[in-house]
Amino acid sequence: MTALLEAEELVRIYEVRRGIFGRPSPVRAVDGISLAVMPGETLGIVGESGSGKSTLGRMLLGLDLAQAGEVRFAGSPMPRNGTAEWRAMRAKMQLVYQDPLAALDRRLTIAAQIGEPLQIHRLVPRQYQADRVAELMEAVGLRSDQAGRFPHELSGGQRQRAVIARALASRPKLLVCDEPVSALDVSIQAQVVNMLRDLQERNGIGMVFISHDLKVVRNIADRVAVMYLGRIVEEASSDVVFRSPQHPYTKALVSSVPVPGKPLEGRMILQGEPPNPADRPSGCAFHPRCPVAQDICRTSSPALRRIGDGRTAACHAVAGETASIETMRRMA
Amino acid sequence: MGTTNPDLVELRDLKVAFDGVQVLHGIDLTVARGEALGLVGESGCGKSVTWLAALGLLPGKAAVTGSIRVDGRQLCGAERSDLEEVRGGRIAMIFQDPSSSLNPVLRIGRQIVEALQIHRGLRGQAARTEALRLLDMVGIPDAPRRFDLYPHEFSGGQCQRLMIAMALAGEPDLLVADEPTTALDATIQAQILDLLNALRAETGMALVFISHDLGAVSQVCERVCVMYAGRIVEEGSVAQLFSQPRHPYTRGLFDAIPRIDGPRDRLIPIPGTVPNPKHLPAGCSFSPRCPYAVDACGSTYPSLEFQGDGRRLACMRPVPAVTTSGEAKRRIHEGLMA
Amino acid sequence: MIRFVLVRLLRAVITILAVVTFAFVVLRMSGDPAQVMLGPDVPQDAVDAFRRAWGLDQPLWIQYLAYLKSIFTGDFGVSMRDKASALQLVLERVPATLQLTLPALILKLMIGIPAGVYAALHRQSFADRGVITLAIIGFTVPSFVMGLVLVLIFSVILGVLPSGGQDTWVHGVLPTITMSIGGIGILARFSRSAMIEVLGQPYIRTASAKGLKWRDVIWSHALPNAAVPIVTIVGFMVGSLIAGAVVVESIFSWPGIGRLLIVSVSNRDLAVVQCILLIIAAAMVMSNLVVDLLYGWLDPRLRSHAAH
Amino acid sequence: MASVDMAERSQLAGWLRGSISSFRRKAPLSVAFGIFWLAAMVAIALFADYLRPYDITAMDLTSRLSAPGALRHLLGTDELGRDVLSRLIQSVRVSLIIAFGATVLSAVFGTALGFAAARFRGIVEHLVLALADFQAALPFLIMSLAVLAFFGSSMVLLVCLMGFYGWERYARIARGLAISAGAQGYAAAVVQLGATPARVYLRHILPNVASTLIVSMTLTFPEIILMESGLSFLGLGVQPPETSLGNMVGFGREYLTRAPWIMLAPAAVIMLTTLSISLVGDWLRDKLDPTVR
Repeated sequence: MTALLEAEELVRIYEVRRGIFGRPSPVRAVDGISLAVMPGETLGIVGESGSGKSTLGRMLLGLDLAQAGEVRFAGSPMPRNGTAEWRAMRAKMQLVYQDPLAALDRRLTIAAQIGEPLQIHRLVPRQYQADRVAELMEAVGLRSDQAGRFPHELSGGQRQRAVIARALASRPKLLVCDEPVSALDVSIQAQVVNMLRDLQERNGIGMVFISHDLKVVRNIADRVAVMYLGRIVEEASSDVVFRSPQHPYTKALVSSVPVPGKPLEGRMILQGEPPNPADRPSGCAFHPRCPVAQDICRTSSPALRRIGDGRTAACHAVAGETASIETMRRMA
Repeated sequence: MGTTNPDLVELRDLKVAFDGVQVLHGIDLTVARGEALGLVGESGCGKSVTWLAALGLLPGKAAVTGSIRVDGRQLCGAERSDLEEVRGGRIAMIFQDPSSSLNPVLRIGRQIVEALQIHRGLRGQAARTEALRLLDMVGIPDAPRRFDLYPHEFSGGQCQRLMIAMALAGEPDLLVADEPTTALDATIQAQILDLLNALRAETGMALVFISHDLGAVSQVCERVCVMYAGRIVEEGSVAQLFSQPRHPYTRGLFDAIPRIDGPRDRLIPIPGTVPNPKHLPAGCSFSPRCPYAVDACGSTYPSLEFQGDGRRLACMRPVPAVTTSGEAKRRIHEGLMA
Repeated sequence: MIRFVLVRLLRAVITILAVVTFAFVVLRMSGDPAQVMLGPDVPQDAVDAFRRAWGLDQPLWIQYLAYLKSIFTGDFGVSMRDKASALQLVLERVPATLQLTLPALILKLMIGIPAGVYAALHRQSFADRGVITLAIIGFTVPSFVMGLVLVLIFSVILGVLPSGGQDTWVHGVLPTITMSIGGIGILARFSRSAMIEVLGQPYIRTASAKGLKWRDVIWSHALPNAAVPIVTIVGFMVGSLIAGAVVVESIFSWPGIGRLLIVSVSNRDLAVVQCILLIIAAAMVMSNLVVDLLYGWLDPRLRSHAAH
Repeated sequence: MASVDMAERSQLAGWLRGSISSFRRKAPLSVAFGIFWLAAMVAIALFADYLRPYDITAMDLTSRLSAPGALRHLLGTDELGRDVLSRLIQSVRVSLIIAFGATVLSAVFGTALGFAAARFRGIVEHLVLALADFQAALPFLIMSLAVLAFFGSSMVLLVCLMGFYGWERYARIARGLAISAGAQGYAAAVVQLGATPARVYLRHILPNVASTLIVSMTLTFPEIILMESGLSFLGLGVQPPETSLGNMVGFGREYLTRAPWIMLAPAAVIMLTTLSISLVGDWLRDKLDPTVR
């Protein structure tokens, strides 16, 4: 089976000037990332703010240009941003946003907005458009009497449903969801996550699910990639990653998830903050916060390597390149 | 007085309305000295408003009624100067968005020294030394060099540490933390929770932890209040509530959380949405979303009553006590053992 | 910091250049200077000689450069009316204008800002409504109507104040009041909304939560933040110290820059008009520059983002 | 048929009654006055030819500077015995035409430049911002004086010149809103759906910024009236024998002591009109925002 979406060595660098005195310094938001999404598969991408996960999501859709590397959709390369082919391509891949209120036009009814892709891509004759919109609304669990509502008249969860209905209107093959449930309350979050799972199963959509919430990613994703400062540090099936994380950063991340009833003691708490992306540490970017860092970690950047059970990780210690395997065992 | 009345803060029938729309419907709540109380609920349930009202920090259009006693002293309708004495001195508060909660045009050193001046009369070098000690205590590295920096030169997590240092300056008896970790990354969130626990052990102050995150609450609190639509629906010890939630809403909250371990099942959401405070349903506000509701739930609001096991509960059709919550019980058991 | 100042200076220079170019274009398009200077009845060879003498036979861009050069050496040409240096004519009038605009500015600042802040702190009160009403009056009543009504009341009916001239300080009272009333209203309204905006910010709640007295919250937390937007409008007022009195000077026959401009305009005295345009623009650009620098001083966040 | 018609009509009447009373509930008295006044001004401007009792140049040398109140000349006459009311009606028409034309011009021009800056960024944006800087550096009155002095005053030139008034405000608003809509918001979402730039700007961004633009039009409109009256007052705007509100005040000022009504009548109209627009504009700002209701 060929991959629905393939990314190869994607790089995205921003120029950021810090302070009046500062020279512009390059920020490598996405730094050589390769990944693939199979049809009907969900790839979760987790990471903290500044890890470049949202930028990656936009690059996968061809919304942000890759400065190096290539994105291929169903085997063919992404057309240039803004061209007619690029616009036509939008029907096949869609984005779901973190803030549905901002992503909706507050002056149009949600029915008009859900129908918009149908008009843009001329998918459905005008007289059948209303039927298709009604069908979409039902699929995401919106009542038909809500068709004439404006975005601000709906609750957060209903707005996100409308955004998802709009994204599904053109029957896309790929859905990139950027923090789609972070702004929602727990009880509503569960509704939307369930709905996404159902829709995906029913329509066989490939999905990239970007989130900082590990619990949600674990629930929805088949495979998970963990990002730190623009690079993937560990990737494996969702069950494997969460059951036995290998990279020290993944371990800390999994350990930091507050579980009801689980006390704080005995959890692995990282020291320090994620470094400024413009000030990337030498060697392994994680080494200043890493509890098992060795000399080699300060000087050489570990490559992403296959380490069994379909897992890849970028860590000298995991790869057995340091003397601290003992320490790693103790952590695990 | 402290011996006869151990309660530090006592709220009785606290009601708040904005422009005639009632958002708090009579909150009864006590905080004992040194205890850690969690306040849980979804957005708009009134958990923050309760404490902003208690400290008189709501805007002028809010109408606050009821009784707010701190060490027996009535604050509701009190003079501004009385309130100012309590704020920061007896009860300090930190907020959800640390970066915008610090004054952007003032140096952070000055903002901390200001609090030291008001509550402890420290000035000059003494104030600076004490401020540096506080910065060190909350884990700001290299404090002397960063004393004269501005808030925008700190990250979100560090700004929250600064807020905590400022709150500690008045040596308060109670720290109210309003969603202090919501805006922060997972690993930083864990650091701040850890810091709050350490500080409480060190100073013995009480803590009110307002959050929508049941996991975070269970890590820092001993007692939990669950709020829904401006009312407390269930209150009890963390162990009690987490092993056996009795209110269907509490139960629903637990079920809705995805799990980090175990099978990847479908989630169990609470159907429907939080009601608009302008159009609250009749009777129990939760009844339209409640799987256990009967007709009676839609007509009268159940009062918050003490149960045999020490918890308080406002429900006519609670989740049966022993049988159903085996799953949650197993969960808490696992957790406590780990 | 140096880089920031340099960027702003460059922008100022570009703006001044644009104004110079504008003046040149107006000069060119409004007619042939030879015709204007010599009159219509002069023989063709005299016109040609004049053109050669003044370089008008050169290509347009050389003329433009020559014009630029003379401007930057301080040569603004000669007034066609009294053959005096245009720059000198204009500079002579500056003090008279400042005699009106400076006291008016002080009045605006001293009354407008405190009134606005007071209104913001006492919303819906009598004072608040007063400030809003004053602001509406300041906005809707043109200064010439205001001036004439004041003259009607104080000079014609009551006869207590002179209606024109520049003999004693008493003559300055009515024009100063005329100019300041509108500005007071606008500044008050602006300060009011800036203050209301700041009072809603989370850091004000933090300051209250730490037990600060309300007065100190206002003085040391709210006002320094509200100052940032207020400085913008004050900067604009400072910038128009020279330009702002055209109408009022005309009503009260006050011999300032504004009068000179009107007179020169009706005499088509090009050199003088251009000189006034440039001086006014320079004042405006300078005050914008100062405001930009003040921003950096008032708001530390802008210090690090200013380069963008 | 007739009964249906009747029913419809009574329905319509009911709807009218309902909407009037709901309007009264929603709009305060001052706004109602503002709307009334503006409607009256527009009606006067439209039907000036029928409303004017005399021609504006018709002199009645027998009754020069006669006081208002007389039946023959309701608002009195000026120094040449011309009827003030007639001149006032014509002035309203001229001033409104200038202000309206100029407001529309400046809104269209400014919005277009602002959108262009947001769409193309880079050099176009710098150019637009530099132009705005230039506009801010030269007080508009001064610039107009210079231009009018050397090109002479004509109605068309006056409207075009006034059309430059305040364009930079629209440009800034349009640019800012378009950029923020494009950065993360609804416009980016529509681009992502595959919409063409034309669709994004015309169907989404323009309707969304329209309310803000209309509100700033209600700010610019009175300012243009004031600017035009100021120029005419100084003798550089509308030229006699044509008349405008400012022009009337300017000439009436000579007779301030003997015949204050010549100046006070147009002055009052200027004030009431600008005041009405401000009041209605403030009210509109709240009305046009679908999220504030």
